[in-house]
Amino acid sequence: MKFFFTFFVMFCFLAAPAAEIAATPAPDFGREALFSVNNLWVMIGAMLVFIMHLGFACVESGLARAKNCTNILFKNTMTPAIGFLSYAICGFAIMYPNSHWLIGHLFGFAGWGLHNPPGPAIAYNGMYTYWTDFFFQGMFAATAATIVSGAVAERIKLSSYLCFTAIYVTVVYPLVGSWGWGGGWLNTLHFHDFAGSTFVHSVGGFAALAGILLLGPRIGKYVDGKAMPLMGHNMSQATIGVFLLWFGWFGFNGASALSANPAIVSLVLVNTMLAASAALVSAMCAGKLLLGKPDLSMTLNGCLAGLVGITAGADCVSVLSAIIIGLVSGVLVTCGVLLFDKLFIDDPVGALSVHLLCGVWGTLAVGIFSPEYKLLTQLIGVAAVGSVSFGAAYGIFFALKKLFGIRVSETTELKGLDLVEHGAEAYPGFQFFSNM
Amino acid sequence: MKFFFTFFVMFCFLAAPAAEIAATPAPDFGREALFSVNNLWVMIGAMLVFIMHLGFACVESGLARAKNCTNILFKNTMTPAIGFLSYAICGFAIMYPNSHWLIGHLFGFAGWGLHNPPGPAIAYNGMYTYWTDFFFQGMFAATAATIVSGAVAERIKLSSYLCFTAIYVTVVYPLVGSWGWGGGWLNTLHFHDFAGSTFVHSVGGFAALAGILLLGPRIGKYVDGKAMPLMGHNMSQATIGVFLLWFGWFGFNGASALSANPAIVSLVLVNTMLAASAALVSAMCAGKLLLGKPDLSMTLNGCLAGLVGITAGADCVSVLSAIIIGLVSGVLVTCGVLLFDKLFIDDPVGALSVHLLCGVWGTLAVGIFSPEYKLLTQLIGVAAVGSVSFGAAYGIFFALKKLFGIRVSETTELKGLDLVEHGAEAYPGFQFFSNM
Amino acid sequence: MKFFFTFFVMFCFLAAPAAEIAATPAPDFGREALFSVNNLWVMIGAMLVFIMHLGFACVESGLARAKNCTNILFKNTMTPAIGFLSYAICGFAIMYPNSHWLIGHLFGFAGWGLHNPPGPAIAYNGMYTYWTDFFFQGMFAATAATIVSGAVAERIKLSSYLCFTAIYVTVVYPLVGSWGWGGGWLNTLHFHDFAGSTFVHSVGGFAALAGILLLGPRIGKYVDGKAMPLMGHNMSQATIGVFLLWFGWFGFNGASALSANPAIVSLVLVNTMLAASAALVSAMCAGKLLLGKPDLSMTLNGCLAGLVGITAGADCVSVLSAIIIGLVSGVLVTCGVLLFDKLFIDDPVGALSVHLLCGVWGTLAVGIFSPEYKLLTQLIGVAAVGSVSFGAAYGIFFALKKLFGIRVSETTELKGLDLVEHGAEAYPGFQFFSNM
Amino acid sequence: MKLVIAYIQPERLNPVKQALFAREIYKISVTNALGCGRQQGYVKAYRGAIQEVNLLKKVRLAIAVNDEFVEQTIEGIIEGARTNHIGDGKIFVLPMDECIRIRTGERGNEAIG
Amino acid sequence: MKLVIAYIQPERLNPVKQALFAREIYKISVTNALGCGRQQGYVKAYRGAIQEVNLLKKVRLAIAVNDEFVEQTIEGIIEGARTNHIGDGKIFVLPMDECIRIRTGERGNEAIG
Amino acid sequence: MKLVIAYIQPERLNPVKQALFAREIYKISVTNALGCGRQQGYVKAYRGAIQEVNLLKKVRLAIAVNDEFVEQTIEGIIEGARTNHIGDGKIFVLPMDECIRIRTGERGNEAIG
Ligand SMILES: Nc1ncnc2c1ncn2[C@@H]1O[C@H](COP(=O)(O)OP(=O)(O)O)[C@@H](O)[C@H]1O
Ligand SMILES: Nc1ncnc2c1ncn2[C@@H]1O[C@H](COP(=O)(O)OP(=O)(O)O)[C@@H](O)[C@H]1O
Ligand SMILES: Nc1ncnc2c1ncn2[C@@H]1O[C@H](COP(=O)(O)OP(=O)(O)O)[C@@H](O)[C@H]1O
Repeated sequence: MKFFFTFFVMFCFLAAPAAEIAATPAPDFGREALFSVNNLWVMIGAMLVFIMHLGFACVESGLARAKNCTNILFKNTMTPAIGFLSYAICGFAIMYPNSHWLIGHLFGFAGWGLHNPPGPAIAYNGMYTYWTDFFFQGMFAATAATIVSGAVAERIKLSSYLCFTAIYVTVVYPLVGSWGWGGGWLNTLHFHDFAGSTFVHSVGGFAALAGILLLGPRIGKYVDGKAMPLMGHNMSQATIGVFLLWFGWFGFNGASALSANPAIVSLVLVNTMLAASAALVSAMCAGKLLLGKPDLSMTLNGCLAGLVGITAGADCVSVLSAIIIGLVSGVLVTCGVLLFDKLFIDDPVGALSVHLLCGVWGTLAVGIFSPEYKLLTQLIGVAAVGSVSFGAAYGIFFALKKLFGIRVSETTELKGLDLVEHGAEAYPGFQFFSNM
Repeated sequence: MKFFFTFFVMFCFLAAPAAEIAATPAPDFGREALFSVNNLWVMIGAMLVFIMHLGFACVESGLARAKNCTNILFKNTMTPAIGFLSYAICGFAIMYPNSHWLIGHLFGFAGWGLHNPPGPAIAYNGMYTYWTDFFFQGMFAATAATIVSGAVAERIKLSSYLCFTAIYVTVVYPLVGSWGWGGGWLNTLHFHDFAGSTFVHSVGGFAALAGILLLGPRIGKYVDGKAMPLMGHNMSQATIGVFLLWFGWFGFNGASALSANPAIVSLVLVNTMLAASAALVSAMCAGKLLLGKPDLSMTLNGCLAGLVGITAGADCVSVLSAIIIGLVSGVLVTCGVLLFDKLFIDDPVGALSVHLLCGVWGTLAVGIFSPEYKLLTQLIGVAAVGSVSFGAAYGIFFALKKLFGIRVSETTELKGLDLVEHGAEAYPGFQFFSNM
Repeated sequence: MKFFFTFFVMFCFLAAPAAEIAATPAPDFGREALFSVNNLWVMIGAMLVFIMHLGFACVESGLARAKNCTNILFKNTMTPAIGFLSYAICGFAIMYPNSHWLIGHLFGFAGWGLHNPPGPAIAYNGMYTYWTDFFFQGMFAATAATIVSGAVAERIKLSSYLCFTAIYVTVVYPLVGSWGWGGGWLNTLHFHDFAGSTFVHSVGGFAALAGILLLGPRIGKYVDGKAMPLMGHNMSQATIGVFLLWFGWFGFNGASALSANPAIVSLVLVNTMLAASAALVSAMCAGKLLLGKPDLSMTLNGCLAGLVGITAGADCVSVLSAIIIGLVSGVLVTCGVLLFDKLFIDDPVGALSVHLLCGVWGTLAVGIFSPEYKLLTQLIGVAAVGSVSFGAAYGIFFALKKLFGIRVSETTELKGLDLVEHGAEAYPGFQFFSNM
Repeated sequence: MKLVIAYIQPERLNPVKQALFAREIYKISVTNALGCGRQQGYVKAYRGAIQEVNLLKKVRLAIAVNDEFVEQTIEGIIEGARTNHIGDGKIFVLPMDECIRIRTGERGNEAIG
Repeated sequence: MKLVIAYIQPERLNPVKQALFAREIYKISVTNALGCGRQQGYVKAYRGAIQEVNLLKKVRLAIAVNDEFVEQTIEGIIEGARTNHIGDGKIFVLPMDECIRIRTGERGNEAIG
Repeated sequence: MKLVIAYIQPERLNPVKQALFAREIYKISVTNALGCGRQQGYVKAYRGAIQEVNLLKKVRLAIAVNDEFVEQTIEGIIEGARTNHIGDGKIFVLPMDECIRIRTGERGNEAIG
């Protein structure tokens, strides 16, 4: 995404023509048009990222039981709202401190709130406006929290989840992100994470892991040490969700080029689509081999896995590498789901396998498939981001647990969070066996 | 949206270069590119507005009972079709009469049908083509009718609704709209409604109010003078709908700049997103305080309320004002729903609270938060538009009631409109208690 | 879509300025911006085509019974993945052989895999990059297969369907497409199919017909020679699907202009929207007249029919012609559904009536409504494409039938494909009468 | 002890409940059902194919009562469910040998209430 | 008077209805049910976790008849429901003390039909 | 022969099944039901309107057994379903005249198992 130094390069590059413009009153339509089209694509990209929140809402609620559906929808509706607001208050300023580093290149802060710099909009960085920058980055911010939402579903208290989200998006996500995208020490090391396999997906995945460990498995998930199928109530919804995520990912990855540069963006899109397709095929095959029958929800996870996997390197690997990254992701996610189940780590939607495992894999893959980047640097990045985000998430969840408790009562869990936390079912009137 | 005078300003501005172009045969790529990108954004904006129709379909059907679901989907599918066609026949010509005013600056008509003016496309107004103009405005047209659809759901006759929609979109919406966006008297007064808090949402909301008053509440809504919960059958669907509306609103507001101007459009988008987010938070809190539990459907209404609220001033208020507008909208909509219920005004989806209350609030907010516009002018606009659209809608519904009846029979309402009006259920085979 | 000769014309046109650029080091922002905006629109168009796959998934699963829902979702998720991958391997090279024709202008092949030509991206054709080209064409490729998916639903074996799709998209679709869009003999004849009424929809429709004929009707569809209503389980889902298809069609048709040319694209969009709207109205009326009650699923089919109908001529007919084409399509599809039912051709979703009938109608309509094109040429194209694609599809299905069988066992069909082929229901816990 | 079973129109469930409550009968079990009787069905139409549907939505009540409450129960159901239209439904009274409250293990007449 | 209750395979509902109609038994109430019996269940697989499901979908019929119609009813059900596969289902005949038509208040043998 | 009918809490279905299987009672039919009893309902809230809901989700079991198995069946149900909270449910035992296995036409005591 945004590299600190590109910023300066561009700025210098633009300084000259800007002077020229001042000299001559004739409007430079070409420059303006280029600015408009770059800005437009980043804005549209942000909208596509926005629709991913609906994707998450559908996948997570579809893979949960009907009795908890309203609760999940509620969480997923509030997540982008809280994320965007808290990012406006200070997240954006922590993630992109510009020159305001406070502690080494580890922590910076550019000041509270949003402040559009004076002067012509094009002067901001020549590619898009300050508002577009915030709009795009703000949409990204909440996705990390949404990833947690699915993993802790069906047993976390609504209030605890909302608190966690607010804190995590306000502080942890931007802090860690600033190391790379904000021009911090990982960026100096030449660590590459194009659109966020690490800075978004792993950051979310590690928090999910912390949450799951502190919450424990859902009632009924393990009977005599054996994992039981607690079936998602609506496969149509889950499929709609995955397609919307896939669709939104074109913006997530494509607009992370931060311009409409035809050569880069189009390659990114092709790589994104190929990785997702390859992962679908490999997840289908892995599912068929390992489970006997092609499982829809696992195959859908495969698609997301491929998307997460290609996110770090979509701009710098070849199409063949993209296919390989996708194929590996599809297998990885299938094995991941089976493995986590065996480890008594109860993740209703497969968030760990998708976002954590494949986030790490995708980041490392950059070091493997792109000659420009080193595997070791990528490893350092993954380790540093992972330990800090896991630690912070664990700390936050732990504190919330001690202070208010994070898990609903047993009766609530059995009756369903919808009735107890919201007083209303998701599908009133429909008859279903609620013992499932 | 489109101001009559901007049109002329632009035209003059473009006249000179146009002459130049004629003189020199070298194509001006910069001008062409700028034209293309502006035009592109308005076209994409129209597509986003289109998807709002799906949003409305999902929200309205999700918040209705299963037995009326097919009927609502049917209405919402026909609405954009009828709206777009009737707008092509004469609505567009009434709304944008250009210089063809017939009665003062109150009513004008530019002629039947669509007529692409001869000459190069860029000459139309330098920003987008005639067809793009119509495409965008036509998409807007039907949204006003769709608002009515939800409010009168579960008891209106299909045929009456379709008649009403055709008449309202063909005549009333464009007539009222011409006063502001078409260069009429409200525009002269310097009344500001950027993307339609008044011209779209209030116009729809007032019609909804007229419809509800003439129809009366649904059977079972009031028992011994107490409002009963007639629960919407599908919260997932309602949530999908709200997210799609939110998504589409980026086009609704963003493309109402009528160009891809980076500075304006990006600010509009940030304001839109902030207002929606703030309204979600305040509606959640208001719901929790007033109702005891956070109600999903009310919180979703909050989101829409914030979007309606910011629509009038998204281009001219600060981000902080946008947040305040959103916060107020969220509280307003919650109180509105409770109030209308108390007043025996049965609005199954909260359309009045969302579109009418917050439409009015958003329009007035422009006068409060933007130094450029006067509160008094805004009030005049709201009052004028409100009285005419309410009066007209009441008249149309009243005439239809006298002529054919507008409400289905009691048996139909009890059995469900799906079985009686369409001969088919929305979810055949699924078991649900149909006494709800 | 892409005409071979335009390609060359453009190339020549660009050669001169390209030389100029080399001479002067000053970047031509105007040219770059125009390139970016054209490229951007084609990329966005491809994303819109992508979302059509979700539309197909929703329509087809919504119009099938609940017991087969997972299976359909599975097929529709795999279809774009398989389509895109196989198109990368060789489909793209068959469809656009450039100068590598092997057998007359009937069959060409440009080599395995994807190869971005060296040199600046703009040199590819001045409008969009090689990757954008592939991204857009690859998205198109799988839609033809998806059409088949719905028609053969509820009884085809998963493995047979996937095999068929892979073969059909890899060979048949691109071969036939190369005749027109790849610069083959139909292009030489001046046959016009703007965005694929023939090359996509008929090609899919003919394959669907072959599949249905070899599979036979679903158990229970005909009782004593009378067609029974086997009701789709979820009208909300079907409606969501149709809206998404409608939305995606703006990219399907709009981006088939292969540039963001304001004049052409905006006319295409208006025509597309008008035809769909008109078809909705005529299908509603036809349904009301022929069936007594307005049937939602038939009216939805009407919308798609109008979209298919306008696809061939959206760029070259007047708005009035677009409306007429739409009106006819809406009636045609209604009669088609009734007719195919009478002929014991069991098509659960109306794919034949929508894609085959209206695909043919739309292609012929170009010859009727556009003075530039001849009805006879259009007829030749339809006949040639139809016979080859029907023949090929029949051959493939026939071979698969002999080799592995293409239909599931009777018990599987009765119990539902979800339980038997995937071991899991789509809506676990929900109670529904499964004898339907 | 008797088990009173009734099939009624779905929309009469609330009135029946109220009529029973008025007679101090508070314990009821309810099930979703379909019924086929003298009541005319409706024509299901879907994509041009039509079919006569004669299984209509009903609600099934099961109420266990002591013998002396049987008549009141019947009265209550009739009061709440009767609309004088075909399809109002039926009441069946079955003999019951035993009734046990799971929570306490109580049996017989006390267990019912 | 008897209440005949039968649990059958869902897909046999239509044949059973037809067989009963052929015997002039037109009044039936139907409920959705799950049954656990000798019939083998199936393995439910979801995200790698598997479980043996032994509650299979069934349809429950309840038919109130006068004593002389009991045998015909049983015959009809058997004719429509028998496939000679395990899982075909069971018929239970319960004694019934009283039958009331809600609409008219008729009781006993006339009320049944 | 008796027909044992029980209304239990939905989440007790599995324990009950296990307790019955332990007593070699393998044949059960299950239906979804709503129950209204002494157990307190909950308040349904929707868009500001609230309503006391007193029809709670229950599961209905029907088990046909020979006379000598009645007590074991009751025991099994109680073992699996009892939580000592109001709402645990009820068991009703009805006399049954006849039982027929559809597949074989067997009648009476053999047909039950
Ligand atoms: N003999 C019966 N056995 C089982 N259910 C019956 C019987 N007679 C009536 N019912 C139930 O009662 C409902 C109403 O019966 P119907 O004949 O339509 O009306 P009415 O009783 O008013 O004449 C039926 O739909 C069915 O569910
Ligand atoms: N004793 C019983 N009590 C309750 N239901 C029973 C009983 N026996 C059988 N059933 C019902 O009948 C269905 C079929 O019984 P099953 O033993 O599988 O086949 P069959 O009767 O052909 O041997 C079961 O699924 C169950 O619903
Ligand atoms: N007399 C009855 N007739 C029908 N169903 C009953 C009767 N009594 C209890 N039930 C069923 O049993 C359930 C539990 O009864 P309830 O009174 O709430 O608890 P408990 O039996 O523990 O006192 C009820 O919801 C209802 O479904």
